[in-house]
Amino acid sequence: QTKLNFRLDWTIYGSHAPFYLALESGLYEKAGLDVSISEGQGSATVTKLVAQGGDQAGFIDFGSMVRGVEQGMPLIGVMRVISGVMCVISHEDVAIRTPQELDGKVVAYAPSESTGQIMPALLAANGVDPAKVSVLTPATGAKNAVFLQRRADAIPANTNVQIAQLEAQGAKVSYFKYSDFGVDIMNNGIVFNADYAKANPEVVRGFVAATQTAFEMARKDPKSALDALVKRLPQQERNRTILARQLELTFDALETKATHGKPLGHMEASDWESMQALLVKYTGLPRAVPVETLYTNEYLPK
Amino acid sequence: MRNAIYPALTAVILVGAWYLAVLFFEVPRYLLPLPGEVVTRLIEDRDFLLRHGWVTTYETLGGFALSIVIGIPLALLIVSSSTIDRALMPWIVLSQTFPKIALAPLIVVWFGLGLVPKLIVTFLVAFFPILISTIVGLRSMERDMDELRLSMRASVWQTFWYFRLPLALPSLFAGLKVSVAFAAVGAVIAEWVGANEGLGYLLLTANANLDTPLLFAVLVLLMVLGMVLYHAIEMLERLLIPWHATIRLKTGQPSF
Amino acid sequence: MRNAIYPALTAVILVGAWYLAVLFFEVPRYLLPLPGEVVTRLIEDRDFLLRHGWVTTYETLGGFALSIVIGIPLALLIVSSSTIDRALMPWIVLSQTFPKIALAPLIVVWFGLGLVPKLIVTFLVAFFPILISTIVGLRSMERDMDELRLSMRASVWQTFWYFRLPLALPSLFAGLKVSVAFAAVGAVIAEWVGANEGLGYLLLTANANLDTPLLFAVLVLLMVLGMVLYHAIEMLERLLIPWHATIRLKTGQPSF
Amino acid sequence: MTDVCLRRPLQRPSDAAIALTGVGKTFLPSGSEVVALTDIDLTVGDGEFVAIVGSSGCGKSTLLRLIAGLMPVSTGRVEVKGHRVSGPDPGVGIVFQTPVLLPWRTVRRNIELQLDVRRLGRSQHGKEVDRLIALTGLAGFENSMPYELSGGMQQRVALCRALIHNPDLLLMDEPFGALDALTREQMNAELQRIWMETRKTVVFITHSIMEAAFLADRVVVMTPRPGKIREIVPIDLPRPRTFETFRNPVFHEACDRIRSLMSASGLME
Amino acid sequence: MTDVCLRRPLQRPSDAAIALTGVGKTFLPSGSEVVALTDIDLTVGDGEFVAIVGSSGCGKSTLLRLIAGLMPVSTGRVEVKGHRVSGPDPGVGIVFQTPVLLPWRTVRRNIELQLDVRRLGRSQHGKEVDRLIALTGLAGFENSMPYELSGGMQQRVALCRALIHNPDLLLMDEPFGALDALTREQMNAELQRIWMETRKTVVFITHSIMEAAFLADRVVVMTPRPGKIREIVPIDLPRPRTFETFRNPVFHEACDRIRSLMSASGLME
Ligand SMILES: Nc1ncnc2c1ncn2[C@@H]1O[C@H](COP(=O)(O)OP(=O)(O)OP(=O)(O)O)[C@@H](O)[C@H]1O
Ligand SMILES: Nc1ncnc2c1ncn2[C@@H]1O[C@H](COP(=O)(O)OP(=O)(O)OP(=O)(O)O)[C@@H](O)[C@H]1O
Ligand SMILES: [Mg+2]
Ligand SMILES: [Mg+2]
Repeated sequence: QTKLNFRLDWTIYGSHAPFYLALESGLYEKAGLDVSISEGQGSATVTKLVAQGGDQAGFIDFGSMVRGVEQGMPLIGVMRVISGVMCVISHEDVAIRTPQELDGKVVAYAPSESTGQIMPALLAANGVDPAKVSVLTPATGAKNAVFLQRRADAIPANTNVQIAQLEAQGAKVSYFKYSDFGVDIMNNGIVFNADYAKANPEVVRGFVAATQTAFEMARKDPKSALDALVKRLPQQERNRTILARQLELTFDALETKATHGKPLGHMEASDWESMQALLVKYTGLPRAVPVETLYTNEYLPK
Repeated sequence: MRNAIYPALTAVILVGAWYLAVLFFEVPRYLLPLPGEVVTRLIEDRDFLLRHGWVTTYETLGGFALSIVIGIPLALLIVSSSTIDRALMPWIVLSQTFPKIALAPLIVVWFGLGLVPKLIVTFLVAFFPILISTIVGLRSMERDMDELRLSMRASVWQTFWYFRLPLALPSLFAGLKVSVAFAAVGAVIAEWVGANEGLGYLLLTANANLDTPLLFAVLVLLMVLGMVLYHAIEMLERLLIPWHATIRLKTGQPSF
Repeated sequence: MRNAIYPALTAVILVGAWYLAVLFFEVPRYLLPLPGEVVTRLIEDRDFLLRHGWVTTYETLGGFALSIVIGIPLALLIVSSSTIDRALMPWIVLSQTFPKIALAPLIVVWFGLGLVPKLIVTFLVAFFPILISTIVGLRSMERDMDELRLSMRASVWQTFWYFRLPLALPSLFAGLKVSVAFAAVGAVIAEWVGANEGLGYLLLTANANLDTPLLFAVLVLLMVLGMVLYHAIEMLERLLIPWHATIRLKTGQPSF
Repeated sequence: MTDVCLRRPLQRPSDAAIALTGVGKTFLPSGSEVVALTDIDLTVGDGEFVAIVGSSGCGKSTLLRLIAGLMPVSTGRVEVKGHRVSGPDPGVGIVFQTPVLLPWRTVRRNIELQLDVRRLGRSQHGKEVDRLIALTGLAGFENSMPYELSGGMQQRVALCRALIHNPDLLLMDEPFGALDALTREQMNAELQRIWMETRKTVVFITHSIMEAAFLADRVVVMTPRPGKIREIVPIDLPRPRTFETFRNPVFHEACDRIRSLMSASGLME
Repeated sequence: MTDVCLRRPLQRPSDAAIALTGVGKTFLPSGSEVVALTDIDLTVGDGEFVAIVGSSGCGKSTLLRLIAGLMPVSTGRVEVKGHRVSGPDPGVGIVFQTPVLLPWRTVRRNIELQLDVRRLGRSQHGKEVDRLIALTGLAGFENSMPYELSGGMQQRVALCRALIHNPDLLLMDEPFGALDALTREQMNAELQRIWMETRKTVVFITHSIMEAAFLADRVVVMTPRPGKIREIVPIDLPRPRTFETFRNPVFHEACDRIRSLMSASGLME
């Protein structure tokens, strides 16, 4: 058994359930891996942890990974998982269904949220003057409250996280995805420490394959995935409905247009290029790096 | 016992006001749950909360102990030599003027995710009040007493132990009180740097899930932790310096 | 001028150690950039940094001023009546025992995102050391002096102004020093609650963007801000209480 | 000057500046209780000069504190100017046994403290401050800080502070204890002069039997713990008393009487 | 007891317990400088009892501090037991002008402080502590805190503290200033007895000319600011001195001499 520390991007949300399924159903074990899953404090921190090698792998926002690689961190994306979850959420009774309708509205997001940082790209792609959209910048935790209080008309968010949370608070929400309006980018995937991956290709292969299987199993039987998560983290029992909804929305967001029909995990150079272009243009990434240094499909099952 | 009345009353008023606020101002539950919900949560999840609470408690105590063990000798060193004072103080002040959480990645990378970084961060948050108060306390020796200890040829250590420390106690305790109240916050911040357990970790989870009852349950535990520690220090103070005016006046001589 | 030597030396050593650490331990740049990179960033982005720095500066000063203006009278109130003491202190201690950022949603919803919540949060972080130190200082009046002021029939206000306040100054200044060092941190935390300008805001962005040089540039600014404020308080102390042993001993009478 | 010796019959306490009836004071410190004073009956006439002598620890300072209204009695009743004492009288000036100067004020500002607190214009009394400073030999040290003064100088500052507001009741606890013999004599003479000019009521604690006999109309001799009044010795000497007084046999008789009363009550318990 | 009067010629300073040559002390406070002492030449023989008198503020306490090694001289040289002073001598016991008790220690523990700091076993000296407490009339107050004591009682505690380690050099700054006449006389007798038994060198500051003449081998009379030695008056009286001594014309001559020297130098500057 090879020990492997795998760190999630954030504290538990529904999209994490398949990893626990892989753990509980013995998929990782079968691949010769002794995986321990830990929660994280945001992709920015997790990239550094994986780069340092304390954790060999992480479930990381690819945008953060790109910044890391650009800074010289030894990281490599080996499996695309969640894509195109970026969305704009509004209240159903005053629904905002297109970027154009954001004109003159108030949105709220924390300065550190990539979803918010990319929003100008969405607006630009749809001919909206970003200056016409006012922005509130509460702390991450306060964003939902500001929205529920209707201090903000809309919030940029991720479909697989916030929608379920807001619904749990009794809100009726409406949303549209960035990907339906020309901004189609990858979100989270499996990132390995590049040096580790090079030295232990079998580990990476085994982990990726098991994870891929787990996501397939979870899609067929979401309940088993949730059971596995709750078994590991009993206190999550109380959040089960939210987790279930988050997981459900996760399965709608497992591919980009370029990877349509390809197996889960497969990545296309064009996705990386367009993503870097956005990051350079809108979020202060100093330069794009060669895509080969960012990802490889070689660890995916053939 | 009589001493418990006021804090108890405070708690009652606090909960009452909270209750009324939620009802009258129609504060939505996701902002401020009803006290009852928080209490229910505290009871239902008690094992789980206590387990995490215990983690934070020992981090707090550890960091606080470290603050004392390092803070007081450091104060002595600074008081004993103006060169050390001028060489060290800027560094120390420096260490206080930025949010520890900003160095989280460095701390995690250098010290891992175990107990050590928690103790370091808690220490960094909690030691400064002790240091500064102890310095003022140690320096508050008037000429009379300084001449007395000189005439007795007291060594540096004796000067500290027999003269400066007892003199410094009132001020030192002020520092301890501030410090102990901050130590719990320090532990929470330390957990934000990276942890899988503890009340700080729970706060993050609660926050991420919009789980306000849990958030408030954790806050209640933090308050209880802070209050207990604070009052423990206050009792120790009463025990150690009954001779000091601070305490004498409080316990009250008869006067008009 | 001579007083500037040590801080300057400190800075040189700090930067030197930093430089060597990066080179010898091969600390990756994304964890700890070279001093040069940070300086370059400070120079290149000076307008932008100063603009944000200025925001944090006035939030810090505002919150600190509020801490003084509320903290000292509050201490007086607490000292003057043991009922008020016992009724208020638990609340105040309570307010210190949890991280303010945990209440971000409440704060944002109730106070919005303007200057008010920043002042409140900074105040909450900074006032406690002032309060506790002032209380100890105000209480440190010995019987002799108490009888003197009684014999003169000094009013409450006169007792405060002519007796207790000057007596409390050394302790009060200890509180001010701790408080001012925390005030900048308080302002940063306040900005984390919600802001689109200020050094705290920049820290968040720098962190999210993995922009380590910017992160350190901001930390440098925060340190400078903290140091300047701290030393301003220290100078004021020297000015106001040259009579106190704390200062007399520091400036040094000749002795063997 | 004429003889202004002021002894009069003092049957009605209400006539008196100070009247103590059955006064007792017990302290309850950490250990066992200390009975500092019992059964004190004493009346001090308006404008009278009363000295108190007694062995160290017999309760003199405590008695003064009770009269000053600085602490409540345990039993009995203290009246000042006909009113039951419940705090310091506005017209009182006290010299404490220790100087109690404010370390953050200069000599001059320490004296002016009395004016500041009593809202008596500092400028109007400027001359008076100067006069007292000169009188007590502190000229040249107006701007010194207390820690720069000798013990005796500090005591003199405290004396000035007790006099500056011209109180009609003066309570003095060994005010000249730290002064050398000659300065002390000069101060005695000054105090007598001030008293004769302004007719203050004075209660004066001293360890010097000669000083007591020289200054007072009556000398109260106290017994050691528990402090009681052993006897009150009237000093029947004309005023102003001068160094001629020291040759007066009446003076020596009084001194001997006081001395023997004190010896009789035992040196210390 | 026999006459143990110890006056001897003291030509060679190295013979002396204390030798001051050309000592001066100038303070530089905030304002103008204060010349506290100038041109002090004084030799105190081993086992000699020297008293210092002088008007308040003339520099007596400063002189004592210089001998004690508590502050450096501005000019000149102070030697104690043949060594240039650069700090307090181990065999010194000092009674300061103020009691300086530690407020957090009981009477007994305050006396024991001297033992604690000097690492002299507290238990071995237990009897001695008891003896001193009884001697100074503090019995029953062993466990009182300093603020529960009267002024004179505090001074007595300070006296015990200065004696408990049996120093061979005793520096006393008005040790009996706060005591009543009779306690004071008793203390004087005690001090003489201790001195005769143990042959300590004593420098004794007092405001009482009679006390100085009663106790000392020689009385140093100082002039007011700037403090100088005006004259050293030898007291040629047999030991032990008793209350018979007060009737001795030599005693009165000496007192008169001291008194006239002090008057001559002006009451105060
Ligand atoms: N605050 C107090 N608490 C307890 N006991 C006290 C207190 N103040 C005084 N005493 C006791 O009361 C007695 C009388 O004290 P007081 O100060 O009145 O004496 P005194 O006559 O002024 O003596 P001295 O001449 O030495 O100043 C003493 O035994 C003292 O211990
Ligand atoms: N620390 C100091 N700073 C400045 N001046 C001082 C200091 N100590 C003493 N002096 C000055 O030195 C002079 C002598 O003081 P000292 O205390 O020696 O007098 P003294 O003879 O003991 O008087 P007393 O009998 O009143 O105690 C005084 O004028 C005093 O103002
Ligand atoms: Mg007294
Ligand atoms: Mg003196």
